[in-house]
Amino acid sequence: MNNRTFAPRTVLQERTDPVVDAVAPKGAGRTTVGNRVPWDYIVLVAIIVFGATLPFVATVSTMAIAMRVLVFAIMGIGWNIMSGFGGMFSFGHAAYFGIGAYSTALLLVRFEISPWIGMLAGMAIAALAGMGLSYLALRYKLQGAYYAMATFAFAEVLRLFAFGNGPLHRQTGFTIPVRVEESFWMFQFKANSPWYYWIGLIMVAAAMLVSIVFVRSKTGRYTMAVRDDDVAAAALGLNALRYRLTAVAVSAAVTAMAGTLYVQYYMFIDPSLAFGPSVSNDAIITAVVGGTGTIWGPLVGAVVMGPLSDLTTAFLRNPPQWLAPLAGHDGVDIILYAIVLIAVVILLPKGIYGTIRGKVTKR
Amino acid sequence: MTTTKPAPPSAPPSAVVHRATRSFSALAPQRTRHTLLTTAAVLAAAIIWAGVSAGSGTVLIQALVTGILTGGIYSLIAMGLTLIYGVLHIINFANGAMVGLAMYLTLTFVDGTGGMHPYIALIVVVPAMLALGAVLQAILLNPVMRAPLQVQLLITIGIALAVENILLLVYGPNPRSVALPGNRAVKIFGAAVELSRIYALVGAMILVAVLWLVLQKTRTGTAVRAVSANPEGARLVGINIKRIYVLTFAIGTAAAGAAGVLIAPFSTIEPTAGSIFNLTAFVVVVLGGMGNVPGALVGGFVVGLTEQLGALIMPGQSSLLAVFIVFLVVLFARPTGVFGRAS
Amino acid sequence: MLELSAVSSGYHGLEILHEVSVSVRTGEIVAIVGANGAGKTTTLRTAVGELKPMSGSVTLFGKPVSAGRSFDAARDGLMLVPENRALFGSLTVRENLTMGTWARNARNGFREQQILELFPILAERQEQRAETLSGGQQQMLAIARALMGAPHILLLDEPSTGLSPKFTWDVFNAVQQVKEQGVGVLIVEQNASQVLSLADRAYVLEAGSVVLEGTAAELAKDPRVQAAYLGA
Amino acid sequence: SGSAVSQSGGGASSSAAGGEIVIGALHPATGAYAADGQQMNNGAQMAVNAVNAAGGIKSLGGAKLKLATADTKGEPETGSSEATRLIQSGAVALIGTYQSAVSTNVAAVAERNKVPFVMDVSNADDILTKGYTYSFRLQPNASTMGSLGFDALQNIAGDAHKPVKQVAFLYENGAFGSSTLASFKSKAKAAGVKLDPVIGYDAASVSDMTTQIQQVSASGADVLAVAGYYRDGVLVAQAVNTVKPKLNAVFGVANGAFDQPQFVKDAPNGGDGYFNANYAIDRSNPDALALAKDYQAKYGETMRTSAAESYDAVKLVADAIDRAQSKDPAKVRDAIASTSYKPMAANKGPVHFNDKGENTNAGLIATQILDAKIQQVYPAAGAETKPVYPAPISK
Amino acid sequence: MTVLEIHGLSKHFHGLKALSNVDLTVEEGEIVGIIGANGAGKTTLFNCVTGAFPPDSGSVSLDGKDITGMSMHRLAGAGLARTFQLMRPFSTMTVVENAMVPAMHQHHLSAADARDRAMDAIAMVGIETWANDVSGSLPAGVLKRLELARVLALEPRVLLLDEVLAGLVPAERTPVLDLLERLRHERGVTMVFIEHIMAAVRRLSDRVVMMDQGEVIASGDVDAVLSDPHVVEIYLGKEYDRA
Ligand SMILES: Nc1ncnc2c1ncn2[C@@H]1O[C@H](COP(=O)(O)OP(=O)(O)OP(=O)(O)O)[C@@H](O)[C@H]1O
Ligand SMILES: Nc1ncnc2c1ncn2[C@@H]1O[C@H](COP(=O)(O)OP(=O)(O)OP(=O)(O)O)[C@@H](O)[C@H]1O
Ligand SMILES: [Mg+2]
Ligand SMILES: [Mg+2]
Repeated sequence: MNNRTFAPRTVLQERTDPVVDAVAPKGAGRTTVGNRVPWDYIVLVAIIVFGATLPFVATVSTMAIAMRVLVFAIMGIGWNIMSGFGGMFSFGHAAYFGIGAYSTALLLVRFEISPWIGMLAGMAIAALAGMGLSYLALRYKLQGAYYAMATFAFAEVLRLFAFGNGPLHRQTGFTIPVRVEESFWMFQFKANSPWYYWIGLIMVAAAMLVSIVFVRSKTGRYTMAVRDDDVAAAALGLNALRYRLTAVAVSAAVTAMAGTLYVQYYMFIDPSLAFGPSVSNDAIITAVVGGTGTIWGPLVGAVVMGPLSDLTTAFLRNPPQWLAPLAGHDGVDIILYAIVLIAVVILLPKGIYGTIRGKVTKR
Repeated sequence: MTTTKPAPPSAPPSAVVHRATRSFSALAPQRTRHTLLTTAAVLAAAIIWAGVSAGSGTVLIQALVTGILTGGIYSLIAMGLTLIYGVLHIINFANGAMVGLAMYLTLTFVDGTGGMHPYIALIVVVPAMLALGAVLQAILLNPVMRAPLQVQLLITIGIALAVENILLLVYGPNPRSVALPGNRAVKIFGAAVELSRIYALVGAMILVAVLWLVLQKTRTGTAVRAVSANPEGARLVGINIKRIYVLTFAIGTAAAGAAGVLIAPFSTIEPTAGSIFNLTAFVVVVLGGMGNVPGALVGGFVVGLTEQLGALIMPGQSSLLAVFIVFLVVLFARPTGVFGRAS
Repeated sequence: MLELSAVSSGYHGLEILHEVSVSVRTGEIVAIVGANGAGKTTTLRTAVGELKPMSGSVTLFGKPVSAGRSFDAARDGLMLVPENRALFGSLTVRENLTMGTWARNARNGFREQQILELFPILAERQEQRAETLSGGQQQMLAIARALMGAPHILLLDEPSTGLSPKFTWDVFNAVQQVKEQGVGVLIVEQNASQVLSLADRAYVLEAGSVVLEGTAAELAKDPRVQAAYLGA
Repeated sequence: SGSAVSQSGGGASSSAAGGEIVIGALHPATGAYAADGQQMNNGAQMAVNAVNAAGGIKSLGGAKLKLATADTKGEPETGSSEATRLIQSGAVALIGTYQSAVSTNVAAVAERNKVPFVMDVSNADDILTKGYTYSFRLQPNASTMGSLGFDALQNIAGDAHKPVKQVAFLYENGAFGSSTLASFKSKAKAAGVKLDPVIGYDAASVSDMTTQIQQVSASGADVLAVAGYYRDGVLVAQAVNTVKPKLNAVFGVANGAFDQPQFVKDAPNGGDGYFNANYAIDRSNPDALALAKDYQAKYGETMRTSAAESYDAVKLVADAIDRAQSKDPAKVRDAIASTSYKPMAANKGPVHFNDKGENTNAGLIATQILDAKIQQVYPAAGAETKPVYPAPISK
Repeated sequence: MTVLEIHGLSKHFHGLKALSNVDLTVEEGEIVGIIGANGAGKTTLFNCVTGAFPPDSGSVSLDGKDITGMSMHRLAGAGLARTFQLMRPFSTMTVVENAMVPAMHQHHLSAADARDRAMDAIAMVGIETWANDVSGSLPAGVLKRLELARVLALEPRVLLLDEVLAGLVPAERTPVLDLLERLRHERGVTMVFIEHIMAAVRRLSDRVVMMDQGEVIASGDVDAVLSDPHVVEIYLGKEYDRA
């Protein structure tokens, strides 16, 4: 096994660089667990307080976009926990999102059970499913792209299963019945109610909190140690599998929350919306654009990527003079979106937040 | 381009067994024999079961023949994907879009030349795609080759979106088609087959053979594998690795181009015509062992047959369900692919 | 001749080497000794163009070595055997050796036969994948691969690390033979006593600066060197 | 292509207060269904132009209509957020969306914002079983198409004195195919026609249908009924041409391919003899034919039925606004509920919505490709020519 | 008392016998040196003992309990630790954080206490100047000692060391050798070490085991083994005396 030299294993971080807030580069003032000002928490509270005022200033259609940002954020944060901190590249996060969405919808539509219970059930099922899949995958030593492909296939299996399953309403999926009354317990408000946003914001905050606590916890550190080198970790007494599975479970549960929010807000879910590859892509795009393996990256990524497609569309709806010939051609907005995506990723391969933080802490 | 950064440190130490190691090298005979036997047994059982479900010999033979032929198409499409993954470690999400682009180029060629034989388009399309691949790699991907997997994945997702929508913009949304002169149906053991699909299968085999020979037997091919194995070492022996990256992505894209030309005659040509194969191609690549070119052929056959036999065995379910179940089983049982080598 | 003149170099803007000047002519063995982190590896990596110097210049036979293009340096006959060996793990021993000739052009140098005689174990293991070789075997393969490129100047980063005593001698003998073929060798070694008996000239590197230089024999007698590098 | 379309969507936001009346059109202008989506926007625009050219909304002092288009990209959540945006920017009513999943989302948005939504094309029965009061559907839903399709088949075969005995049913296994199958099946059962084999396939991924057609061939069925989309429809035709099963007819049930002009170019033998029972432009209506001609002239391609449905949807809404004498969406909704608009699409009479919002007069016609032309062959009343049955499909 | 007992251990890779029938017994507090030509199977022996991969046959017991094939992390928990010949740092973490991992995990220390213990271990091996550097970009010699520091923070009873001195200059070796001796004396740690540096082998080992082609071919007193003509011939080399 003397093959350190080779080992083309996929690592989610560039190795020469610190990736986690708890790990600062040489010479930098270090924020270490437990002995300095808990900036992460302070920033989080500030974001919530500040974010909560949005409905008072934004238009209704902006709020529709904000909702997408929240869903993206939860998914990105969830993805980042297992893929950024845990080093297991998930290419099928739709699985957990979809499980959350379907659990909520199924329990609500068929049994009139509150979405909150549905959410908890979804989180539990997603965590179990993630652990089951990852147990098998890791037991058989699937790594890097192979692990990614296993998760990809898992999401596809779920999609196709839902697609052909009667009790899950096959391709039709579930529509959440419109209620006459608003109800917290049933997680339904009148159209465009700011409550959707506020609840979503709280979910994002919860996801962030989980993420921060995880990174600062011992378990989080062990997880990152295992990510960096599982054999060395094992030789030091760490049960690599256990920490990996923990990261997967936390990640899956967080992501499932996004499923609940999605279903309750859009009131509809079907197999492709829940388990389709584009859902997984959204989670990855959010986290990577923001900064993989950083605490705040996914949130930044969501704020940037959530509105981007609307912005490109709106931009081309009333284009500047020099772009006028392109306006009105369907697809140009998507091309523009793609160009922005590619440019951001090439120029900031560590993500927006990752790059900025790298610059700031360099000196 | 000059770099101020040091070369990346060597990859982190590996686990005891390298599942992720790409496997270009010779097959381990014993393991392979074992696998082949198991595969044969499973296949035989599936065939019998499917035959009973179908209740007709002709249908069964048709399913087998169609399975092999569609399998050939799948591996044709997956070839570029596996090559690019094997060397560059890029999960190329744009592979399908490239196939779609090649179909449109074929269409343009046929229309533009007043109805020339579509296969002649290979002469134009393959070099064009080669050039396109080279440009994409040189401009978009080379700058981020040291970044982790997901960064490159995202760029290919962006490329896919852009290509599909440019096709939409240029050619419009209406489906198109190209006709293959002299295309007709022939009978094989009672199964009916279109000639165009047989040509595609033959094309897949030739492509595999060519790529395999190039990789295994030529000096450049060895260099490609060397870069894939250790970029730093490759640089130190004098290989310009960025050039090899460009070459590899170009070849991979050209392979997608060849696939596009060959399947154009029996495909509905739409901007998304290639992307619908993305899922299947990923499966084929993993089944065959990522980076394993001959493996992609085997993977294609496995997927093609699974789809066909699965449809007979589990009518009413999406045939892809069977494919993905087989896929997961194989992934766990033989993590380096049916044909891959367990190191 | 490889010449580093007043080279400062480092990583991410952090200067590690401070105005280091080192030269190697063909047909001589030059050693660099120094403690951990002194910057020996950094020197070699800067020499082949893997790192871009912050100031100073690196030239090979008068032609500048351009940073980021270490493959060009290899083509011009400058070969580095790095600390981590950088073998092609999934390729066979034979293929590794073949790749060594990539930049060889028409240069004369060791023939494959000679190299395999130098490293008989490699001859036995030609079809084995490099990543399954033992640590020491990998070291031999790395040196052999570099020799296949018929270098004018060969840079060795701690070649004896992990080698058995016998093999350390074998490697040093090989280095001697390489030199006799007219190759210039720049060798970084912890094993100071052995390397100083092998080398013609030597440099002592401390904290990124050359603190001593001279003929190997002189340095071996220097009390400071004896204390730090030759003691038990 | 489609270039002239969506500029009209520009600046919808400013229009709410002005004299213009905004109608929001949600269609997939990009993605896999862009071909229909772009045509539908064109159709809707033509309706707006026609209304404006005829003096606008008379009861509101000749107020002009304005179309605000939005690209759903075929994604339900985009549909939902775009619908919200259109409503916010003052749309009085929405039309759309071609895909049932998207319509489901838009219907929920419409219901909760109390803005009427007229579905031009969207066939899933489900959308209107939720008790929504603001959503309406012009097109026959999937199960209606299944049962009407069976009637068409039985009548055509009966008229040719070759009654149907056994039908092989090939369907895409999504919601559309499945509900079409269900209603077709119950009709067949009632009529004593054997349905065997029944084969589902995944329309998104299928790349060869030869085995399925071989199954059909082996079963001895005399008719092959196909409920599917375009690409798979072409694959069916290719496989039929390869296997050459002995069939009296290949009969599309709301098939997305068998009545498309492009199909004539793409299918082997020009798809000669293929039937399709589908919602369609009413070829017996001179206005409809004139519209199709205008469309051809303006956009350089044959008008699809989906575009005609969008045209109808806009005209129907305009008529409702006129009768409501108001831009208030709730009043417009009531006027829509009591419509009796005469559509360009084949219908059994003027549009009439039941309390679910389904068009009870939604009808379909059967076409057959004969001499490389798609010709209406059923019902006999509006037929352009007589059906050829058994059809010459296995030459 | 016998701490580690290896009996009849064999392992092959694709027909290559890496270990055949190796027997080795290590007493409490003993330091055993393993030498042998490159590829003799020394590292493979460690790998089989520590559960990196299962042996084909044979058994390993720790304190009389059978541990054959037991997973690596459980063995570490039981007090059997190893270092790696080719270093495996947690590359995104700093040196001190690397050493904190075992300190926290094994001894359930708080982060602050673990940091103290980690710093002690780092100081012991003499790399405290690098304590706050990210380990992904350290010079080889520091990484070698980091390997050692990490296992020290683990505080094992039995330590398997794979060439911990390789890459250190003589002046740097001495403190490490001192440290290892102190560990034995003060904490009674039992050690098996693989080393090619004869000075260290001579100084440290109570007993030396010579391996060749997967077999133990000589074992016993240091001087006896190192002067064995066969050992000189295949391992030390004729020039050895000259040095
Ligand atoms: N990739 C890198 N990024 C940042 N700093 C680095 C990197 N590689 C080395 N360094 C720093 O450069 C300094 C010199 O390292 P170098 O590897 O040249 O030392 P060395 O003399 O070769 O040591 P050794 O004998 O241990 O191999 C060290 O302080 C190290 O931390
Ligand atoms: N994973 C593996 N697959 C195949 N062969 C292997 C593997 N690991 C080791 N070997 C072979 O087993 C033999 C023993 O290797 P090992 O690493 O144990 O040697 P070693 O005694 O530690 O040598 P060194 O002193 O060079 O480190 C070598 O011939 C090596 O090639
Ligand atoms: Mg060094
Ligand atoms: Mg070893």
